[in-house]
Amino acid sequence: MDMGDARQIIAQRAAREISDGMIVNLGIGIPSLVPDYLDPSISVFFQAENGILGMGPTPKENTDGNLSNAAGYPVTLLTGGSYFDSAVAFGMIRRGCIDVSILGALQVSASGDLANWIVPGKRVPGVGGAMELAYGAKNLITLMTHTEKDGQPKIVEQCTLPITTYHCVKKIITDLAVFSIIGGKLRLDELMPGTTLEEVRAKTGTTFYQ
Amino acid sequence: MDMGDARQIIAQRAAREISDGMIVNLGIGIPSLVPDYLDPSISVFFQAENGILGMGPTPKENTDGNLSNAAGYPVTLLTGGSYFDSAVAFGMIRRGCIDVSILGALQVSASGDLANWIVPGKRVPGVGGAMELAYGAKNLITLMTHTEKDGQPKIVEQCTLPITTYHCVKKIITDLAVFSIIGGKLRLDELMPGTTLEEVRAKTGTTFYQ
Amino acid sequence: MPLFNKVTTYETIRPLFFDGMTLLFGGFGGVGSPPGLVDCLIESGVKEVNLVGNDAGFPWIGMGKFICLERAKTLIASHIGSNPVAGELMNQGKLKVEFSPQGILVERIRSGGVGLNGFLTEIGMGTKLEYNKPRVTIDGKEYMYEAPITGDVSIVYARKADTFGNLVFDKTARNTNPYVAMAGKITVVEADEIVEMGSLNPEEIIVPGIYVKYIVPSEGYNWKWIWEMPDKLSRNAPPAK
Amino acid sequence: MPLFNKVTTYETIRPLFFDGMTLLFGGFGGVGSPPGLVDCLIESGVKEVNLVGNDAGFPWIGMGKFICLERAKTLIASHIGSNPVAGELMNQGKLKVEFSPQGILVERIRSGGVGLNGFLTEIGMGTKLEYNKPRVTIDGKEYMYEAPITGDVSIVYARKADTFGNLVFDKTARNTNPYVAMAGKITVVEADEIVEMGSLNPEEIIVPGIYVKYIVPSEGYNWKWIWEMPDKLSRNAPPAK
Repeated sequence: MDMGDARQIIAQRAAREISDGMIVNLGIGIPSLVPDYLDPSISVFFQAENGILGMGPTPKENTDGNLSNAAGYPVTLLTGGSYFDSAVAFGMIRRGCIDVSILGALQVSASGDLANWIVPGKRVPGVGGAMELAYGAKNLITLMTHTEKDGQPKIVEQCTLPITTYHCVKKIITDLAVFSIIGGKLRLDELMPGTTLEEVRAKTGTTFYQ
Repeated sequence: MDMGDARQIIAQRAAREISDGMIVNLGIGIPSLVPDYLDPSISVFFQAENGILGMGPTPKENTDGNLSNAAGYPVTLLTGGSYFDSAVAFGMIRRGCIDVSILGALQVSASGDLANWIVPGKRVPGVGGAMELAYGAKNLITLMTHTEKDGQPKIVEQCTLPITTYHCVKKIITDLAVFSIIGGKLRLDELMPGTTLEEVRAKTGTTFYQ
Repeated sequence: MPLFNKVTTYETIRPLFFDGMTLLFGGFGGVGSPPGLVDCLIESGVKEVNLVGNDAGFPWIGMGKFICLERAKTLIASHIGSNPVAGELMNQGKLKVEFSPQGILVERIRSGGVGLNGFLTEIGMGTKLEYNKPRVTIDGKEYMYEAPITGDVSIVYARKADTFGNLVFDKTARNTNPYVAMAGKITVVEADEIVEMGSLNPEEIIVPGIYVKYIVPSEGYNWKWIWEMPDKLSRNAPPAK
Repeated sequence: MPLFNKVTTYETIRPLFFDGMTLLFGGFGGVGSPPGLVDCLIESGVKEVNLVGNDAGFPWIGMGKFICLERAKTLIASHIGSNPVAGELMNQGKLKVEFSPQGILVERIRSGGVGLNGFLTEIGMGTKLEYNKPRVTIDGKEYMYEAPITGDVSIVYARKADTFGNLVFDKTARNTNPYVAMAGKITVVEADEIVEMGSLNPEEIIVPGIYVKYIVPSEGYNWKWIWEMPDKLSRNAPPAK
């Protein structure tokens, strides 16, 4: 399975976590692919931390330089949506108004610690809104490929990368499996089609229960 | 001089403290009479802490139940005025955007302490916005009759009533005199027409310089 | 978008109120307080309520009507001067009043509403309004800590609400309402006008509907200006409604 | 109301910038950053500037253009990932970057802008983003103190300004601009459209003109979306202007 396929498989599975009437925030990377797989019969409002509630799809033409998502790509506004400033946007996030926050991750620990903002000396994206999304969302789901390109596991006993937020991740969806973190313990919920328990055990950097 | 005349004389003198282009907040009581004496050739924006910048005069008819000043009386809005919420209203006040705040007072001390929110066991109005106006305004002027009805001085060495804000008053205008407080010391600036220095000395509860 | 329809009846709202609850209410001197929801609160019969709002209204306007019934246990407000009954109850020990500077109070409500843990200020330090609030020293300078406020239920008045709960307000009836709307575990809006989603300009929405749980239609208020009252500040002033 | 006319030229603004100043700027990924005022800042020749804003923009959009000239000394921002030049300068020790969680940063700017003395939060505690921020214990629970931010000059982009400086914004170009406008000792607005007082609906004004000192007309931006760029994140990407 190439990386592109893996990302699509993860996004497709993540879409099933979203149900009718939810308020959802999607991070950049794999989470941005999730809307492509949503059940078209449900109504969802996407929140973007640059000041939109009710974000709609990429416009086919006539992009507006003053209307983008948090990653800087052009979007539209759904009926009933609203624009607001950054303090209001993060007020909603910290206050717990987001039903599901779906973030990309670099590492997640067995107890739900999230590392997704910096690889010292290599990538310096900065933390953006991830700390507050991790703090405030009712449900925090992380999406990532199960391992690094070199095979290193990303689900680990203790994160080696700088932490974004401790004890925040509730669910991990990878191209191999779906895990929950309950009471600080990692539980395997599902194997993705074509995966075996042995493979997941081998490629996961920590123990888990079922 | 009866109390009504005294109040008008104080308001008339206070109006001279307001010049073209100023942003002004007026407290309840005597300060609310000041606009009647403003030079009609100047442009001033009155701010009201219930959410108006550019407050206009009392409407002659068709009062609007949702448009009042901070004392609950109907007002209008000038061209270029705006409505906003209470946090924005007090943000402006604390941030120093008000050029002159004119408040009523119960007592003012020689060093500029203001007491104007409670007479224990008697009047319990509550502090309202006075503490923040006293804290934030570039210039704080207090208006009051020079003495209580029973002759007790209101300008005192130390306030006996609970303090609103310490060291905040810059100017005191009474029916007898105008004082400044400079470097923590009380200075007599003017005698009101018909008053003598001896009378002001006799009716002031602290020493002052000239 | 059927799931985003939050319009309901006062009958649905009444059971949300409970004895001993913390209730946040919008309004400034009664202007911008939701008249129908105050009546609904009164009809619910609840008592020992902990109230948080700008002021005690007038005896016949805003939350003043409820306070006069002696069913509020505590009140955090910036002033109660317009409601002498509140002053009487305070002096009789029947209503515990905590005074807060007006802008500090709305910031405390905002702090709770935006999920922060309170703030520091110099305002009120050394005065009776300090109560027992903690002091904090930062870089050698002392400040007073103001705690965030949230409530079990918030009641809010809006000029217009769409069915999702996006709100716009009317002139000085906006006042504390946007922050009260953010700070309630359950926020109920009384709106003069309820419109379809898409009817409000998305740039002009003051409170996004995400904060709103229920919307009820207003039947309007019917109070008089204070100088129109025969006996202005008496508890016996005839209630207009 | 002639005294309330704040419209001026870029020539008047240029001398407001000075070496070593603290400059606050609105914008989120360049969207809502004032393009003409960034150019004006560049033309002013100032250096060693302490910048505060949501992010480092892109190398050819927003404050990114100025950062690429190596005339910023420090930057407080939530991320710099969209401007690899900023990352290079940071790694070379030429630009000192303090990362702040995005919403915490805008609250710090707001805290300065509304005259409060900072706030408490749990967000970021125990992470590298704590730096040496003071911890405060309230009722037995520990929080991190976040200090207020103010600036010597704030530069802001608005959709419309009236001549008094009342502002309305455009969609996601609003972002941090309202708070940046409040937090500058001197606030300069670049507006797409400048209108007479009375042209804006007083209910829809987002920033009252009281915060604004100067207004300049925008000549618009001329940047491209990131995927339209031939060499997306390179410092050599052709500036559109």
